[in-house]
Amino acid sequence: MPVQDLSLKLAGEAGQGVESNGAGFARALTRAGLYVYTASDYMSRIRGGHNSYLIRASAEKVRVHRDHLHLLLAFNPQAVTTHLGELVPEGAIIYDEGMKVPEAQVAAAGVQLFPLPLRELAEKVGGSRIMVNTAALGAATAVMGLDLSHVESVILDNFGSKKGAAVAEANLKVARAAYETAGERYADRFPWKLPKVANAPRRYLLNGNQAIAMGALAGGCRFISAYPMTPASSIFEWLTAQGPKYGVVSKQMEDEIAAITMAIGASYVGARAMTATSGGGLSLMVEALGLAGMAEVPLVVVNAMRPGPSTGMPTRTDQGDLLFVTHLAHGEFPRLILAPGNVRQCFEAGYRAFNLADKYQTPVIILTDGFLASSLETVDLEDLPFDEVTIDRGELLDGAALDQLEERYARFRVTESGISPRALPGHPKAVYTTPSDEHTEYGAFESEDAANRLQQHPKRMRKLETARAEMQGPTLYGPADAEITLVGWGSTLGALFEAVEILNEERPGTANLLHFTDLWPFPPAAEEALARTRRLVVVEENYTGQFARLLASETGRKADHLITRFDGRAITPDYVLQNLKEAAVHAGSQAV
Amino acid sequence: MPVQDLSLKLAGEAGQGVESNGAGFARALTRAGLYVYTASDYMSRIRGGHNSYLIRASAEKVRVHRDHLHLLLAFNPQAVTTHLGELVPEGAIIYDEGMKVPEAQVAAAGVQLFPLPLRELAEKVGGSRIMVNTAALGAATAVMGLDLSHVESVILDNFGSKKGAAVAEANLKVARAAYETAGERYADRFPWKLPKVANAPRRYLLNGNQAIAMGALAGGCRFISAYPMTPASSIFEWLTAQGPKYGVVSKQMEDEIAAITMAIGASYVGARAMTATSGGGLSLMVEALGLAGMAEVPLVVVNAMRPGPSTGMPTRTDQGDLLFVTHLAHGEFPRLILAPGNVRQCFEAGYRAFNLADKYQTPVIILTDGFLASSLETVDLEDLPFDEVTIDRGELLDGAALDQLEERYARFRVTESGISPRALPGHPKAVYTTPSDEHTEYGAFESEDAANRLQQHPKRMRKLETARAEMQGPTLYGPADAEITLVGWGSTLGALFEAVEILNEERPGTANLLHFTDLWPFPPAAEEALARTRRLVVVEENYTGQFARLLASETGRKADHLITRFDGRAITPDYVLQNLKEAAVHAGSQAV
Amino acid sequence: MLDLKLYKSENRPTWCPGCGDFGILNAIKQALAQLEIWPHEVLFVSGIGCGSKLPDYINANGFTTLHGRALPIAQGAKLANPGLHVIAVTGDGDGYGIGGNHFLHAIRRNINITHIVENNMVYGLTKGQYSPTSAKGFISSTTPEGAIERAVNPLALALANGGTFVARGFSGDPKHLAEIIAQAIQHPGYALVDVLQPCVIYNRVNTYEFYEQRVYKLEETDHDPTNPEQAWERAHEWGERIPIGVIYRETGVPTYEEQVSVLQGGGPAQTPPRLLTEAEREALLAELA
Amino acid sequence: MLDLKLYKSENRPTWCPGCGDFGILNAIKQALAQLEIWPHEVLFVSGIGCGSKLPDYINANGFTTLHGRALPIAQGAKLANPGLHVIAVTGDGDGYGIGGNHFLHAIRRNINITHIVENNMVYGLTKGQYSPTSAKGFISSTTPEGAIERAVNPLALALANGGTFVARGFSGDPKHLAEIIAQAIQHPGYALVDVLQPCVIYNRVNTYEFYEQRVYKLEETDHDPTNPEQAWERAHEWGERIPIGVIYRETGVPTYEEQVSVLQGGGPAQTPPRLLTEAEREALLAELA
Ligand SMILES: Cc1ncc(C[n+]2csc(CCOP(=O)(O)OP(=O)(O)O)c2C)c(N)n1
Ligand SMILES: Cc1ncc(C[n+]2csc(CCOP(=O)(O)OP(=O)(O)O)c2C)c(N)n1
Ligand code: SF4
Ligand code: SF4
Ligand SMILES: [Mg+2]
Ligand SMILES: [Mg+2]
Repeated sequence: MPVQDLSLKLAGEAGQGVESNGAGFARALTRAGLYVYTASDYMSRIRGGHNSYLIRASAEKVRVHRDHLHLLLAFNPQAVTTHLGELVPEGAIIYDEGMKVPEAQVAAAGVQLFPLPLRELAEKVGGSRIMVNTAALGAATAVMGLDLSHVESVILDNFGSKKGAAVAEANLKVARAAYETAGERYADRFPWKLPKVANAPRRYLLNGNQAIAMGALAGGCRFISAYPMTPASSIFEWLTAQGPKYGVVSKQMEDEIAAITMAIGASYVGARAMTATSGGGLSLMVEALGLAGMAEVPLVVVNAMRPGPSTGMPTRTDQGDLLFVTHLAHGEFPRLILAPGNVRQCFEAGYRAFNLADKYQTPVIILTDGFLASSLETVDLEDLPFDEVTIDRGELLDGAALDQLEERYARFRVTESGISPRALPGHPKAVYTTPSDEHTEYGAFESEDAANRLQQHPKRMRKLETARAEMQGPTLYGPADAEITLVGWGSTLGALFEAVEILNEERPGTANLLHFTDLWPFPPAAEEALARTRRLVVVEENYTGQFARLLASETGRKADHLITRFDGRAITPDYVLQNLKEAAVHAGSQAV
Repeated sequence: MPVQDLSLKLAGEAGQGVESNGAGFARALTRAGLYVYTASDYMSRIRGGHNSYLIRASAEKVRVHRDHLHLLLAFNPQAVTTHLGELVPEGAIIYDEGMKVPEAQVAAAGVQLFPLPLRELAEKVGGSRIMVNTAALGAATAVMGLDLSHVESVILDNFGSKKGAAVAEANLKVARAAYETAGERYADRFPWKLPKVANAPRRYLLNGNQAIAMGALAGGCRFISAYPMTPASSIFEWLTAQGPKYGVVSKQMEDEIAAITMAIGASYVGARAMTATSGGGLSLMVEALGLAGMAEVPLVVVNAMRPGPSTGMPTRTDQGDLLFVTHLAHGEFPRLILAPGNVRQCFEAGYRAFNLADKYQTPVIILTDGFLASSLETVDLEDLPFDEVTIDRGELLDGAALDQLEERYARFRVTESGISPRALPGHPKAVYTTPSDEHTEYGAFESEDAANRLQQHPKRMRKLETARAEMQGPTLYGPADAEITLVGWGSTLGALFEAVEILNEERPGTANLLHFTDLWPFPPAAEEALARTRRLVVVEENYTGQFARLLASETGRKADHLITRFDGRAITPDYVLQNLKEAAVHAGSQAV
Repeated sequence: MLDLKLYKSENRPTWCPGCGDFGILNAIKQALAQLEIWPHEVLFVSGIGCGSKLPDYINANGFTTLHGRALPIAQGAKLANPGLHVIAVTGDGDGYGIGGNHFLHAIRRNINITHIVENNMVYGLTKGQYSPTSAKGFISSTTPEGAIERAVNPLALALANGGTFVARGFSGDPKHLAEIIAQAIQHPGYALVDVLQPCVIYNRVNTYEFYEQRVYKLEETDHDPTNPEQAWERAHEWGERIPIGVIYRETGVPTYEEQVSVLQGGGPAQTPPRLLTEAEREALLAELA
Repeated sequence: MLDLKLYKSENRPTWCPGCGDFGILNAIKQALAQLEIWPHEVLFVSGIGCGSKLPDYINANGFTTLHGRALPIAQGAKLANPGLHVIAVTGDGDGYGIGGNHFLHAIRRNINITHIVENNMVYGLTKGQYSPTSAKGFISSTTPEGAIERAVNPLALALANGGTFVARGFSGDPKHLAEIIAQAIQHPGYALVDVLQPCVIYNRVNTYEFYEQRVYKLEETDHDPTNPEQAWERAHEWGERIPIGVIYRETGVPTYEEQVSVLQGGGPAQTPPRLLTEAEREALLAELA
């Protein structure tokens, strides 16, 4: 009985390798020619605490995880009790036969138990208890009907060079032993099998943060100064690791204020510079963002959202920073906001942000979140479109242009577009100063003169209008004319896309999706797109419906219905469908 | 020829005592039974640079200054060229006869020159050139037809004790000599006279910052930690000066982050604590405001706005922080925002903020601005309503209540109002912790559990709905039914009030004013008030029309017309009238 | 001596097995019991980090605040209610990295609080980035080529900035640490206790063994903690031998609060706010007439 | 020696007549001329304050940033373009108050920038509040009972934190100051020049007379700036006699940038950004397959 997709979950204590093994397995599945999507769920602690890692795999493109599981690899008893409810009937639990499980409860749920001598295999065959994970993955491979070779190749990659051939060899043995035992005992009893895909092209497995970082690198980013903060750190750490190879200067600073201002300094003299942070870190960067706005310094800032306020839920996900980011810092200045929805859009945002920052000489903020930051997605080569990457530095005057300058260089020349041709410090013909006070075209302090202010402030603000013209989206997915239009932004793309698919499968023409990635300046195409919609259901991960409010203030269009989630978990297709059904009943869903 | 009101301006270099003499003269006029309103205009430097000080006086209540002058006291030639255009025909300039003035130009403007031997009088009679100011004020007193006694009393107050009787005596002599000379030479030629007011009650002269500080003190504020920043410093300095008398702890900290977090610490253990800042300082306080929101710590923060972005125009005024303040900090939490419009409302905001902060256990932000912060207004006793001050600590459990506690104390008990009864640390029955992470009712870390989050986050957010019911305003001034309704908030109250008066004088029923002081949660009465309006003209001091946008997102009502000002100067009645007339022509006025 | 059980929290620590923070928690409980400070008489103010979770694991008043901001909050609490014992607990990243400025100024301000720094020389909670106290050359995810900066020397900084109580403990010797913490709590003024705390996951350099082989107790030497030159010298001893104990102590320096006139009768949180009297109102109004 | 007129700005200083900032401006111009650094070869990064207006008054690249944030911006500019001379100019409030944390960490990071602190021991631009370097007892609008904290000793702090060049100048002796600034610019690494600068309006204590009676030049003594103990001692001399000159200098310490592999061929701002090569793309993709 083949299925379109199969979801399994690894679950156990932090420190048991749930995440690293899950990620390795996801890679094996990708190498097997399958598309996967993962969702990890871990606590803000280093050891102990319950972690889980979900992998959904299919021969077709997978955009998000679902709420149900077919297979659970339980590394401790808590894993069973916590996740039993997620298993579909006939789903199965793989676990060490020495572990106690509530058999009656499991049976009542129609779920099968697949006990195996995982620990024994790990110890006897592999020589180390740590390899229990490997054993479980070998067993899972067998019951899902997959070839072991892909798991083996990942084991070789992971241990082959790093920890020596001996460890790799032992793991391979354990995997095979478990694969065989599980295959014999349970393969027939597990109703779902993953297809064997022949001749699949090479595909890639990465999360949103890696994609942003890679896009940034491709777009010429060569400077990152940051301060660690979950879930943004991995952008910084990825660029740091690649740094030596590509000439990226990477600097951990004493705090977020130093991180962003150091990036401003680097950008001021001409490097493509960025920082990445989350929540409290962004709050600390507010003043500096205003400086970049006033000083017209290009700057890319990634904000990976997590549930607030304050420290909140550090390892969870949320979309609660939208209106903060739209309005942050005292006074007014142009900023651009991009909220990519999947790996491809993250990659694009990575390099687009630098082009936009240079072009408009102002901060560009990429809004991602804990879910998008850490979920692995299998993508095709075309979803990492290196060929489309451009480097556009906007109106940057190079040495030759400056050599020919005839009049005195005016750094803040008043132009119709609001963009003033920029020279980098270092050329004898363009010696200038930039004050954070209001200033003249030449950069002299002028915090007094009303007439000058009436020139410079609108000049800066006009950049926002100029930029508006190139803001993309929203993108319509699904039938042009549908009964309801789901409206979303950022990382909910996959969930809403699939929810629409399911709805239209049930009854064609039910729903479509209007998804926003470019949020500020608000894309001009929004009004027209909205005009063609009927019932508008805004879906987002915050309490107050921030996007719905932004939509109202920018277009005058109020949402007919609002579906929110703010418990730190990502919205899934199932959550949307259930909320649409329960409509007025469920707390997360308000008629507005 | 008596007039309703008379405006004069002192102008000269920074360091010439323009501001202190202006303030002293305003006090003399107040003692003479007149109402005054002042507007000062100074540069962000300590000495040098052009400063001016406008005083408008009348026997009737004065709410704002106007754009025209009757009398100019020019302390240097620049004063004449800068301000000549502001003088009405027949207006006059008092200046030292040794100073060069562009006579032809002055004559062309129909303005009179009143040269006087000010410097000679100061040096010969007073013995010091510094007393030129005193001489000028003596002269002004004479031409305006005022009694010298009030000026004399202010001189005595200012110098009597401080610098010794000798100085006071000399100043008195100079004032009288100038008074007499000017009276003889020019009194007849100056067409306007201030009325002599008999038996006026005692009135008070103060600016918005003093009023906020006094209101706070009256409301029980006993802790302020701050970091200097124009135009907020005077709140901190006033409370510091009063501190020893009233038991106020006042602490300048190393930066704004330390300032606000110290206030949070003080409030956490039970003091009524506040901080005051502006622009960049507020930007630095963002993270801590989120902490207060999450930890449910009452906190009062004054933000005195000045033009941004960034350092901007430090000594000017602006209303550009509205949407920033409404949405600041990552994540979502309840905050309350008050924007007083005059001295009385500042006083009220000062103590109301503390009651609201205690009641809702969350931050309350008072939005004022450079103009309101520093403009002196003459008020009657009833405008400093000490009798109306209450101290309401909300659901604060005192020692007796805690002694009787039967169950375990739950600091973050889930209630319908969202308000959890609060105990201060120190009682044996209420030992608890407060994490900035999401937490349980008892304050234990709980940044993982979805069910707990679905209790605590809505609990906090419900406080906003509870508070909404007691948000005041908007207040309607003028005829109930008018062709156009001006909509404003905060410090533009006086200007809009007078603009409406003038419009209705010209043609009754033309205009009324809807003024907001309570901005967030958005007052529930707004919708009804708006329903009764016809053409809506929003007037505010920023570029993007922030209040208009807030209005649209909160009520769905879009402004028909927007009048903005963002050159750092306060909106005056004249500015409003002119913009209404020029409507589509003028840059600061956009049809929306 | 109070019963240690008094301080038992119902929350189980989520620290990794073997983490040095356990020893610090125990030492703190020990010190409180020894000084007979009841749970309601003390307020712990922590930042964010592994170690900053401590208030959750002790039965006492606690406020886990923001990364780097424990000190100003602790100082505010102390000035508002000098009747409370206020103990700030921070990590090394927290206290010397992002919180460095507050550290600097708290020292010279000398408000009577205790500052315990869980110095594991790494960022634990965020999974192993280097910290301001990481040794030069320390390899981490953000310093793949090794840390370049000279490590912060917290003791020297405290001395350079006029600190009046400067001490170092080791989480592997909780009894000795408790003794130091007790002295710090009793010291009138800002008291720094820098605690060497192994992070068994992310710091493979500064391990238990590393310290056990090196630490020695100052009390067992002829070190004179009232002598600034000796203190300066000991503060710089780091290598074969690492001193623990009280490095420096200056007595007779008034605390900040002792020098503020309005705090002489207690702090503002100790009396409920009140309305102004008629006379007070009139005095205020008179200034404005 | 270049012509001093090169550095003449078209903007007239708005400092009060007599302000010590004039002397500092002159000394800086002098040092640049002497070292033959052209206006386009140097970048001044300042904070906010009276003294931080300096970049407006000199013809050179300048960036007046945020109160307290000049140092990280200067460091970022230097790492991105090590070819520029980068000079950070801050006030005492700016550099040691709100900017204290960046000061701390810039010292130990040792990036090759010069930091000139216009230390007037008061907040000038905001009209006379006390500053971190104000003497204990200093009366101001925010310390009507006198400052309570021990004043920050910037020299001692720099020494305690591993500073490699620590100096003090006096704005009343611009020639001597120029000499120190020139040495600071030439020093490879972070160089601190704390400048005693009278504020003639708000600081009635630390006046020209105050300093003129007290300062003496270290070069005219047998002070050995390479000796850390002597430096520590001189850093604490404040009273009848106040030393100016180079307090401490450590040579042979590599700068931060010298220890970063990717900076060996210059900084990222010195070459235009480029697209990745085919091989680079393939290497990245291979890691993800
Ligand atoms: C403003 C802010 N920036 C960053 C973080 C993320 N963060 C949490 S703990 C931590 C560092 C922890 O290191 P340390 O203070 O040494 O404590 P440890 O975990 O080692 O005990 C960081 C960077 C945060 N919570 N807030
Ligand atoms: C974030 C922030 N806080 C406060 C201010 C206000 N402010 C401007 S300059 C200054 C202090 C100036 O003192 P200092 O740095 O010593 O420079 P000086 O004026 O004495 O040269 C302050 C507090 C500001 N601009 N930004
Ligand atoms: S990561 Fe390190 S500091 Fe954090 S709990 Fe584990 S051992 Fe302790
Ligand atoms: S206030 Fe002081 S520091 Fe500022 S310009 Fe005047 S004298 Fe100089
Ligand atoms: Mg640490
Ligand atoms: Mg200063």
